[in-house]
Amino acid sequence: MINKVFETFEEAVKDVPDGAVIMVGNFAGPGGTPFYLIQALRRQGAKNLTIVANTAGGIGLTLDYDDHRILFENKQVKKVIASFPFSTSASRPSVAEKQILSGEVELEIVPQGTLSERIRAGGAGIPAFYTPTGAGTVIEKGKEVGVFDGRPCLLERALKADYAFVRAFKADLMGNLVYRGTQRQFNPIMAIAARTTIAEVDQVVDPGELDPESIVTPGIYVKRIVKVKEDPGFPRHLERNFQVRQA
Amino acid sequence: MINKVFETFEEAVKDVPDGAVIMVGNFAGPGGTPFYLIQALRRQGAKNLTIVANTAGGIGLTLDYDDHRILFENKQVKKVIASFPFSTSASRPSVAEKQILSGEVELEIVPQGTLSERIRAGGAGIPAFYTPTGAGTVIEKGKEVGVFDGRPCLLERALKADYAFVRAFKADLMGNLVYRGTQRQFNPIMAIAARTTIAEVDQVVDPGELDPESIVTPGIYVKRIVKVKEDPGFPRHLERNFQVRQA
Amino acid sequence: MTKERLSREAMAMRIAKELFDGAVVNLGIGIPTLVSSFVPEGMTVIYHTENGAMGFGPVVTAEEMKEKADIDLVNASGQYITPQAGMCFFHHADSFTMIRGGHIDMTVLGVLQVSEKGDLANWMFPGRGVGNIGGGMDLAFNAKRVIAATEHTTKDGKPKIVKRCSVALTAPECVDLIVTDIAVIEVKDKSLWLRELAPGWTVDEVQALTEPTLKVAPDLKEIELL
Amino acid sequence: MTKERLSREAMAMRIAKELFDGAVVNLGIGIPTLVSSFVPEGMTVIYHTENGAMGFGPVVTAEEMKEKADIDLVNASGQYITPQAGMCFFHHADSFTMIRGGHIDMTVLGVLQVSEKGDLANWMFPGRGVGNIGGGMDLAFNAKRVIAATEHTTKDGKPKIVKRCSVALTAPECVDLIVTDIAVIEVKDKSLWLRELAPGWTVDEVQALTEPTLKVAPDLKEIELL
Repeated sequence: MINKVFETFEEAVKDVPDGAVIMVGNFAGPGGTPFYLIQALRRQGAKNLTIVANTAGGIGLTLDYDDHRILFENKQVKKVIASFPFSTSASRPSVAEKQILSGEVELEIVPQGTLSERIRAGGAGIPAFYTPTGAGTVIEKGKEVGVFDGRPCLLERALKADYAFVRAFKADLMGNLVYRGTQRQFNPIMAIAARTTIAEVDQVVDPGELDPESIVTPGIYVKRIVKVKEDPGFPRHLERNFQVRQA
Repeated sequence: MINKVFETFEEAVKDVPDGAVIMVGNFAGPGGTPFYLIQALRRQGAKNLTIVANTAGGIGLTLDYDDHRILFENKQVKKVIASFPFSTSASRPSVAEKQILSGEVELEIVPQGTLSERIRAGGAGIPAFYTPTGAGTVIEKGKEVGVFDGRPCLLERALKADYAFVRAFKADLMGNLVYRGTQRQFNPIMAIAARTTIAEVDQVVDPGELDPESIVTPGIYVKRIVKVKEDPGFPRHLERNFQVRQA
Repeated sequence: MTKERLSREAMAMRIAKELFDGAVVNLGIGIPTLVSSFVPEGMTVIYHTENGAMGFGPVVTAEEMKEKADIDLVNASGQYITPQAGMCFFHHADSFTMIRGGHIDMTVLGVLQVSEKGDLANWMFPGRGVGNIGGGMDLAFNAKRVIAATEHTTKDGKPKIVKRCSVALTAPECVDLIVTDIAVIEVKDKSLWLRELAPGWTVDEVQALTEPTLKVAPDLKEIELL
Repeated sequence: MTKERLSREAMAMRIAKELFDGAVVNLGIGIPTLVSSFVPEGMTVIYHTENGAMGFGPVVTAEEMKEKADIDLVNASGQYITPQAGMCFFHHADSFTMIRGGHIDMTVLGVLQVSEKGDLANWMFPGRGVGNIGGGMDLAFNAKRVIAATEHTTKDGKPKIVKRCSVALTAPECVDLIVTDIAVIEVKDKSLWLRELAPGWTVDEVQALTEPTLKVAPDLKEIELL
């Protein structure tokens, strides 16, 4: 069996070429964000990247940490596909905001449900689908409109990537992943939509140690696994699960 | 909180009207088939039903049991939407086969992946999607063809139902469902695509007793729960799970 | 001239009266989030958050932070939330299956402008030329009931309820009920029906701060918070 | 005239040589199912079944039946299968996400007819006027590699490899390799390339039982099973 475990984040991102399309799990805080992979990619330096993620990094919603904001800072990004690209604070605009407004970075803004579904479609071999969301708004621009049950809907295209950087709780050696609480967010759908999915995890275990009923990402989707070796110091209680009553 | 638990299968299917569209979980054996709900519906007698299921019942692949074949026998079905509608044995054709060939029952045959995706789309508010499967075959007939990345694809429509009969392992009082092994099959996607989803389960537990990481069907999708009270005598080891090594 | 307006908490209390037992609810950022503090005793409301949790408990308070805060249990605003019996988790595509599929009974959203036909505009930052769509557009288009929670006028006194929205729409004709700091207005048949007034306010006073013409509900009454 | 043909087991052995370490494989009913018995020692093959399991172990044998058979652990043919370390479960839409999304490396399918362009027909029952599509159509359209496993001729001696399929197609131009009981034929550039012959068979003899004209591979050889 091919060994999927990489010793360092450096090795895991070494082959990312200039111009790659990269999906990055990220939503409201560091929980589900593969920030060590992102840091390694900044050190690696690949340029002209297209980033697919919920935000364009550094939106300042919660704890401060190195999300994909640092790729914009390092001028590695040429395009971002996101639903929530800007800082919520006018006085603390993100790096991406300045780059987008100056035209240095191209932005494709997508409603979050459409973004999720386009990513899932990419993984599921669905080239396009109709959704009501966005009809009659600026999102409609340039899109085919179909009417279903009297409701106008937009034809939206699948999104695929060269790489997906995902964050999970545990991986087994086959690549099966389990997540912890709200860590899932975009990670499981990005894992299926990229040619090379790299998982950043807290624990690597032998096959058979994960409950097969709880595995969210089947191992066939994960090509590389890297274990986090330090504690970044965020509030987290890995010894606990979120079950209220034990059966 | 509204009580979702019904004491009898009779009560749970009492309001099914003539002409209803009903999705039924069913695949290769009795494991994931809600056969007590089906039996109750036969006794209840609603007519002119449209059945959405992988088969048209009684395909004779495995153990003999009362799947939705009995609804065809009782002449309650006017249309079936299925991927595998016929018995694999020419010498033992199913009841549905005779009814379909005589024109008594209408058949819409759908590739299994397209059937799954149409059901999921029905639950997900996606009115239609493109798939490559079926282009250039009889499945293409009457459908819009779109070409994506040079590949012809068919526009397929979402499927919704009035009722979904699903089989699961355990329900909590909120309606959250967990399944056992290959029992999932069509059940979780049918659960999201029907106005009234009724779950037939082995155990009903208090909220908090199911591992929140293992819940496959969120409770909001399940309107009625009925517990199986007898042992139908199939090979089954409910005291075991399918995990090979305990962590 | 400076009549009393409802506080944000009072608006949230009024909105909480729209809840019902078993309701599946998604609350936007701001006033909407406050609604969860005013759920009537004994009523079960099931909260949904875009990032894939449902049926979770209250937000972690400042005192509980050290004991309970966990970066793997947050809501869409990045607040720490608490486990609750019956809670479950799912990924983003399954989360928006709930929204787009019409499985959310009610959403409460903030407002930049709302039009007389119920068009909602709330995703562009005023004066910044940019905006975040996030999950709000899917909610506005697809939740069974959309409640707009807003001050009746902007900081400089201009109506937020307008004939036609002048900024980019979140969704056309989506709002069912508008709860402001001086009135409750129902959107019905592409008209605005004034249903409730804040204590001390008259129909004419509310109309004066509203761009489109309001129809007055036959059973117009004073806003009751409990 | 009655030369020896490969047994079904021998055909499965030949097909097993197409496997590779880590391959994700879906096997159809019949000869394809037999392939799993001939995986080379030390090689990991990950099996997928339409009804939502992956990485499971061997089929339960007759002797194990009482101890191991469980209706909640079956494959798409309804056979009882066994748990194996690394196995996982998923629902039908996620199962066909794997198939339609191109995540299945190889599928082995039965054949009614296969054409010189690699069109596959296998879902209509001959002479019965009906058929089951099942999961085969999605597999034929979307698996990375489609291997057709078939006797070279029908029971009454007619070619199953034909110029044009006369029955309803499963998928056009989908087959990559045809393994029969007398030959191995590759479909490349819309032509059929005869690559291997069963022991004792000649090119002319195989051609005589094949409707379209075969091109002969420059490295034509005898089928090796191990």
